[in-house]
Amino acid sequence: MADHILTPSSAFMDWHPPATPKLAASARETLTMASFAAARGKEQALREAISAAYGAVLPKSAGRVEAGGIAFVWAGPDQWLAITEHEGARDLEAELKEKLTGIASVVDQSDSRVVVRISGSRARSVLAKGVPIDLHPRAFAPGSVAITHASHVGIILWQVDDAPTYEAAMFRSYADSFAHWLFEAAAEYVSAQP
Amino acid sequence: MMKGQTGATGRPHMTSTHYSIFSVLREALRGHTGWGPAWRNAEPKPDYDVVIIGGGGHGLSTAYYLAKNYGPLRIAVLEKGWIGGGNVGRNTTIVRSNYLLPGNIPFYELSMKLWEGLEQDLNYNAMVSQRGVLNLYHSDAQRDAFARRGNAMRLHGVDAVLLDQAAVRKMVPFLDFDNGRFPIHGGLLQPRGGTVRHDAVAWGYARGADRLGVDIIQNCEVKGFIRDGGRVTGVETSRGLIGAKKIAMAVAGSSSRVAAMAGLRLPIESHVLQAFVTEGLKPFIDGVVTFGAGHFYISQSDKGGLVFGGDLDGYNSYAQRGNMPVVEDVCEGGMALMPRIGRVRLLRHWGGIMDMSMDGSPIIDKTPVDGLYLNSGWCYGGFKATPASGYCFAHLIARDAPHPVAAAYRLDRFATGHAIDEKGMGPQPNLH
Amino acid sequence: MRIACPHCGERSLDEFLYSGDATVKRPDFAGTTAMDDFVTYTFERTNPPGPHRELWYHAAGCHAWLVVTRNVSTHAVASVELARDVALAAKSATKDSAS
Amino acid sequence: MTAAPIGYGRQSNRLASGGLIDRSKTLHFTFDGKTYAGHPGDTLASALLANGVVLTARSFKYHRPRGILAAGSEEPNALVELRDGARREPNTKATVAELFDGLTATSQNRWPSLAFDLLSINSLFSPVFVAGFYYKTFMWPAALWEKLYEPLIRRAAGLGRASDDADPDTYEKATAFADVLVIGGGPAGLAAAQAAARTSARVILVDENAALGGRAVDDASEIAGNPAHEWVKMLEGELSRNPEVRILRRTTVFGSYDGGTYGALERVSDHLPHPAPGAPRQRLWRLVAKKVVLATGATERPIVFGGNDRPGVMLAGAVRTYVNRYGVVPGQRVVVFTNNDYGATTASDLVRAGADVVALVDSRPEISDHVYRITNETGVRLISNAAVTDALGKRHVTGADIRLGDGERIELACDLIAVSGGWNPNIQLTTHLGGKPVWNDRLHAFLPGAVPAGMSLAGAVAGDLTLAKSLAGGNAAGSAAADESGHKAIAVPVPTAIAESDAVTPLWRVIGYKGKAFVDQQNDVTEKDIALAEREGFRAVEHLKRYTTLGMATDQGRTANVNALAIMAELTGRTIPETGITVARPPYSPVALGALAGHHRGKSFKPTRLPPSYRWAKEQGCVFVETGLWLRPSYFPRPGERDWLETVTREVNTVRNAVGICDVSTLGKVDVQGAGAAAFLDNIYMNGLKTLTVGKCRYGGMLREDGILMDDGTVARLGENHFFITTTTANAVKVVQHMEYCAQWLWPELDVQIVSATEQWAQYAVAGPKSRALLQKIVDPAFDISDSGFPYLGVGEITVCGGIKARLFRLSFSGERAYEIGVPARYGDALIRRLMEAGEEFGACSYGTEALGVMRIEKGHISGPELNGTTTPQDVGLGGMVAKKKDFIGSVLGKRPGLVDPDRPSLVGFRPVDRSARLRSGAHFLARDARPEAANDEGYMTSVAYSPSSGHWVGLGLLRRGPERLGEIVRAYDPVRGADTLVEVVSPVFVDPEGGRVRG
Ligand SMILES: Cc1cc2nc3c(=O)[nH]c(=O)nc-3n(C[C@H](O)[C@H](O)[C@H](O)COP(=O)(O)OP(=O)(O)OC[C@H]3O[C@@H](n4cnc5c(N)ncnc54)[C@H](O)[C@@H]3O)c2cc1C
Ligand SMILES: NC(=O)c1ccc[n+]([C@@H]2O[C@H](COP(=O)([O-])OP(=O)(O)OC[C@H]3O[C@@H](n4cnc5c(N)ncnc54)[C@H](O)[C@@H]3O)[C@@H](O)[C@H]2O)c1
Ligand SMILES: Cc1cc2nc3c(=O)[nH]c(=O)nc-3n(C[C@H](O)[C@H](O)[C@H](O)COP(=O)(O)O)c2cc1C
Ligand SMILES: [Zn+2]
Repeated sequence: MADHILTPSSAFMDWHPPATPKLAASARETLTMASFAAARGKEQALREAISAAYGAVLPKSAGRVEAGGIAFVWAGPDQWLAITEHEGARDLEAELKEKLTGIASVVDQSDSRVVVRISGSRARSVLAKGVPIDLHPRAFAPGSVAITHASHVGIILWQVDDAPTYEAAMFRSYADSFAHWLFEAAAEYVSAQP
Repeated sequence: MMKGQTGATGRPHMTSTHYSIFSVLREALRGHTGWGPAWRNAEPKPDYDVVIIGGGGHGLSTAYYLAKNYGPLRIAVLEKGWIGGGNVGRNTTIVRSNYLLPGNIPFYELSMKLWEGLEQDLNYNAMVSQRGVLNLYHSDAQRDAFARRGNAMRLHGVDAVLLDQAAVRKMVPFLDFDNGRFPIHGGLLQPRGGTVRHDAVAWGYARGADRLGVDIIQNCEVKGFIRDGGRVTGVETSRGLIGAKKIAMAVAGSSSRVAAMAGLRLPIESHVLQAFVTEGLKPFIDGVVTFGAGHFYISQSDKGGLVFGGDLDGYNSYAQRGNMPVVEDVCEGGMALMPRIGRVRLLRHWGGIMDMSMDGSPIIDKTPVDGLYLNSGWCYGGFKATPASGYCFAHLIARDAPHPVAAAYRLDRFATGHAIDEKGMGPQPNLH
Repeated sequence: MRIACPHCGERSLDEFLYSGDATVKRPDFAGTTAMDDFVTYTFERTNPPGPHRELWYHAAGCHAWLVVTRNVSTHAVASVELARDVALAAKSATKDSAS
Repeated sequence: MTAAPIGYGRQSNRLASGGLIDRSKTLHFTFDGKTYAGHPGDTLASALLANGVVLTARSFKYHRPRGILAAGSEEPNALVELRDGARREPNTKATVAELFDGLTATSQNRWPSLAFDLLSINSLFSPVFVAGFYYKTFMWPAALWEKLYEPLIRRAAGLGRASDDADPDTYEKATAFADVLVIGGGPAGLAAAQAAARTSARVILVDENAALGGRAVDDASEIAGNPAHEWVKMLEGELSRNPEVRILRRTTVFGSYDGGTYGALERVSDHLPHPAPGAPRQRLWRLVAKKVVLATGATERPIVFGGNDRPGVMLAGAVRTYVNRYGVVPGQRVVVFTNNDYGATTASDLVRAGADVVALVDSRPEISDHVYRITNETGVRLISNAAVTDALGKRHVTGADIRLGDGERIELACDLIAVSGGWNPNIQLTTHLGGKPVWNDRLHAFLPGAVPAGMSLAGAVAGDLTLAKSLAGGNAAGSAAADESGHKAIAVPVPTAIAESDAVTPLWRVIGYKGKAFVDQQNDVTEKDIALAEREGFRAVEHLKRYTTLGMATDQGRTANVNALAIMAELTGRTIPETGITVARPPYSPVALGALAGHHRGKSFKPTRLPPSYRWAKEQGCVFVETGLWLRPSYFPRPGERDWLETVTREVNTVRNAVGICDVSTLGKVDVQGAGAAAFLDNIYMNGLKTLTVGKCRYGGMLREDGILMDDGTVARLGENHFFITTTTANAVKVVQHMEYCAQWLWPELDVQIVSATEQWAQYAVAGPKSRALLQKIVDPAFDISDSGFPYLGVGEITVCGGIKARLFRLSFSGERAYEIGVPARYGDALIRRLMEAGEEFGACSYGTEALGVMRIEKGHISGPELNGTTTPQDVGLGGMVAKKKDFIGSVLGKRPGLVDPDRPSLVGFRPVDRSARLRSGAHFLARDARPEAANDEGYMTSVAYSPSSGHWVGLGLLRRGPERLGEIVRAYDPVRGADTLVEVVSPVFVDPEGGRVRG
């Protein structure tokens, strides 16, 4: 059976990210994600369960918190994404299902979305070319989340740090088109592409 | 009826009432001082046989055909602003009869025929220009849907030609055939389709109706109906009460508002549609091209401006203007279809209020209120209908029975399940 | 036009889809006048020129359905509520009045 | 460069010093093939004037010689084709085109040359070509309109030529947010930006020009005791050091939109020969601001007189701009013609620049001290209570005819007539949202009425025409805007300015002129055209506009409209406010379509969604097809296959006889959970789902509320409260939206959670008699997929290939034993490779949407063409599925008479009577002997395929009372493709009607 092991593949057909201090992009394709949505009337119970299990306070609205190696990202009304780095090592869906039985529905989303990380002094200018929301530090900061779109591609966007570093999660089939837009938007700030 | 008229300024009408190159030449010799008003600026009389509300294309053509085909009648057209200021004066001027459903085709084909004889009929050159309407298709499924439409047209005796890619390339070589996101496989062409100079339609019908004695009363807003039992007997207007035996509504985007004055709720939402014109260019687009996959259509006016449009803005509106998302969406469609227009500049964009019906098709019918007639639901396609709409509405008003080609445009068709839904979008007006 | 989604904050028009009149209520399918009621509910609209309560969907955002009160002659947005809250309130109101 | 052409390098009208150009650098450019020189800081117009070029264009209708009237974006005359080849830009205003080295410009709308234009013959016919003449002529004979008249009209249409090639440059769009947006970088805007920026507010300052300063620099005014440009520089320094300030130069705010959104166009690279690598040509900005200070200034208006369109007639303010900003004197002998106190300033600037000001002709009988003082100081001859009636000359001005107060006429030789009729505030951005301008009797101009929410006004646009008031007004507006946006204002001192006078006495047109007097110069609308319109009843301003085309040219009548309506007011005896003003619309200045499209052209018009097997399929030489945004494998040609039909036939045969694999990941997938999930689905599906057992799937259909089919798909029950549904590819997004609507609005009390899972799963159909054998090699041994363990319509959560979690469904669209296997999408590529490898021994092939379509047609399954938004379940043979007792969406209206009419066309199958004939969908059905006319139309063919299983073409279609007519022969009539085929009405199921193969 071992020779039949399936290996994951990238969602990008054409990936030549900028990598300068002004602007760098990378794809994070080894994440594990699960969405969970509170059952009707169980929002408080869900909060308590997450807090008990992970020490995380679920953001009430568009926000992101990290605890115990898991990022909890608001993903819509009464709905969150749990995201962790540990590819394969952790089955978040199973873990959450067990911890949230009866209070939330859990769905594996590890492969639904691909995350692109964008950082550098020009990250904001580049994102402004696609994302129609205010990313000024007074309006959007580490921990902020926005469900929005970039250049006709739906994304969940959050800020990681003040570099600034952002991450955009998009449905997998759109990844290539997103990258194409990103590279074109970045061209102004990046010298000749590799 | 034409004798002894005087213009609003009191000047007598002089000789130049018939339009022709000869009258123009004669006038040229005397500094064009002999032209009289194209239509009288009439004052309201106390009552009429028929009062038509709305001095748009449909109201004016209704008046014209009523007077012409069913006269003598005392007819007034009441317009709240200046005639032609509504959708007839702000549309993208496409005329065609390339419809799909049997409820629609004969009606729009009658309209085409009336367009074809309009200049002679009205003695007014509305520049009916039949340079063809081409609908592009981008997949086999779309080709077959267009074939179904083309065949339906042919069964009704309407011209329709299905073109393959090579034929389209020959007609409009500058479309993006090779790098397009949605490949152009071909198109359905109606050679007799085309454009008509919008304002001239309103003015031509106004002049024609005026010459048949119709009173065209501008700056006269209808603000209510006078009722006698279940019947309407007149209208309250900004210029006083006006009595009428029959009252006909042709107020397009204002249909719900005016109907509400008679206590009616209609199967209509008012939506904004934008239109666009570029700076004048030497002509390079001959006919009309529509790009379904890109929600974009375009033609070039006889002045040289590219006239184009796309989707509705999508929300209810009475504001006659739209917003940026659709402006961008439409121009994206334009660039995707014709990358050579990148440096051509948008000159102006505006909006009109569409009387979007629940199935995207019009209503020409009596209302539940006695004496009140309704002409509405034209959505973004009523300009091409202007002649037939007036023709059939006049028939309905005069005969109290629908004209055969407009018999499907019943108000009760939603209750009976006989919607005429060309696009198959269902009762969501902004999707039609 | 900008609409302040109660969840997401103020966003541009292009993230939302308009979806019709929010004042009509889906009738009871078992009522004796069900057919007439459904015809009215589905097809007839007041379509007023001033303030209008209408449904919008935050399609490119959080997927919430919203009840937006907006002046359709000026496009000025007066209020934005979550459709779910409005619907639940209406249901409990009818329940209260029934009991 | 060898022989220097005439004009080269000789900037005869350039002043030795002054202006804000960089004389240390020389730029070369060509106009109509001749080379000239200019300097950085020049516009094409200023450089042409520096070189003594006054004839720049021909007019639209009469082909009259035209020069340069203005110095900004209001220019009606000096339109050129800028650049060439793919970058050709027609109708470019020379007054806004910045000079760069190598610029090429060509005059337009003339033949054979600008100086000698044969079409100026039109001018001879001008008595005929009056407003509206088209409508009165070209009617007879009717046949000639299409063949002769209209082609002639179209030949004369337009001005410049669009490029023949695709635009080679890129464009982009961006969004920016501000507390305070200041529109206009003149003294008022700069003062506003400074005051706002001194608070903590985020400020965006936008100006159309390359350089800030507005009229203060044009007029070489003094601010705070220094030349205005020094103050501007100081302020620019202060603003650019502030990190919360963004200055957008070369950026025009072109439109006001709802909700504090403004559209702006930044001309990033238009001042360069071509964009720098990676840089766009232009950038479209969506500016979103809490508060806006509008400081767009005012546009000078001309006075209408005879020959007022002759090259050498120029707006007085423009003359000052050329002198003060560009160091160019546009004429040597100048007559200044004015009705206001600003004319004198022009005279004095010209005198200072060394020009000979022949006379200051002031129409006012009473002359102010200000004017007296200046004429005394400069010695300029003042002729008051007089008017220029005609500009003399042919291709340029050679003199002015002047009528004095006593009626006497004098003629003065001159080469430039500088005219000022007062100022029209640039109010356009206040009216885009419906604000109505209000007439001001002191300034004789329209001022903004109601302004968009959040907007305030400063400077000339507010009617504060003088510099001192502009600075003070800007300062106050900037502070207030910052304050109202939540940033505490700090007092900023207002700089001083010398007192000016803005007195004006209206004069719209002179009487008694001899030549043609133009009101709208670009569209060749004369004063007489307005009189004609009045005579013919086109008296409403909007009628006037449309009848004469006044104000409809590329300048939108910015120097024409107010004069025109004033003239109409005079003619009709009404006041100007009674007469009204035409509606202004965006854009304020024309915007390139490329910029409005941005990135979204070519392949980037819309995103392309790639399915999980994309990379692999591409390697196989697959042909793809656009399905909505998806690119789906259509078929997989193999070497030696002659055409798609051969390929598809092979794929179908392989599935029917062995096994085939197809990527069906694009189908919408929705995870539905919650205690109310079953009840919820029961509300939205037409068939009952409550009875579906866990571990099973069921086919289901959804209706719209009007009883028409909306979508179909499968519903799998994974747990008591857990469902997994599929939708068609086309409707995936719509169905989720619909379900959210039902969950949030119609049935908010139900406990149901809806999550789209479309992209989580790479899902492959594995179909054919060998499908189980193939899967057996993939599915981990712990799972029983035998027919008893995993029967038809079963669903299970399993693992494959050694532990990869997967979902297996036993579903069939093809009519064969078939499965759908889903794995997490990142394994999709690997799984298809593994499936193909494992299938080799069975002769497996991959198949695409074409073969999929063939097999579903052979099985009579409906798809897009039948689900076309107008069919009921009964129409397509699903009537039996519709629940009778429960409420569900569409249950009531589906019973309307029109929808249950037995006469409706309903689904049946068709086969050609001549088995070798080809069928085509879109053909209409006619009874065998019926004539092809609408009355005999009985339905249409929805889907066809060559059926390898049947050995001939088969079709599905909707035929009136179809199911009652099996065996009948009808015509499939397809005139648009020249076909007319006899077909037999048959059952829509062509293959395995008993369904034995599906169950295995
Ligand atoms: C941007 C745009 C593009 C379009 N493109 C096309 C196209 O290419 N082809 C096509 O066929 N159709 C097109 N249409 C649709 C077409 O213009 C309309 O369907 C058609 O003009 C409507 O009929 P009308 O001319 O009578 O309407 P209008 O011209 O709107 O006439 C209605 C009149 O009623 C008046 N009125 C309203 N209320 C009152 C009252 N209370 N009292 C008195 N008067 C009142 C209004 O002032 C108005 O003048 C387009 C529409 C728009 C807005
Ligand atoms: N005394 C008088 O009679 C009189 C008359 C007219 C003007 N003026 C002078 O006019 C000036 C008034 O100052 P101000 O600041 O109000 O006007 P301004 O004309 O100096 O500045 C307006 C600026 O706004 C820019 N602009 C206009 N529309 C724009 C748009 N849509 N997008 C981007 N930029 C745009 C222009 O390019 C210009 O730079 C003073 O210098 C005053 O002396 C005086
Ligand atoms: C077919 C057509 C062509 C037009 N061409 C021009 C044009 O060349 N120049 C122009 O300024 N406006 C043009 N317009 C737009 C009108 O100026 C005007 O914006 C439109 O009729 C709507 O009226 P409103 O803007 O006054 O509301 C055109 C409109 C139509 C319908
Ligand atoms: Zn939201």
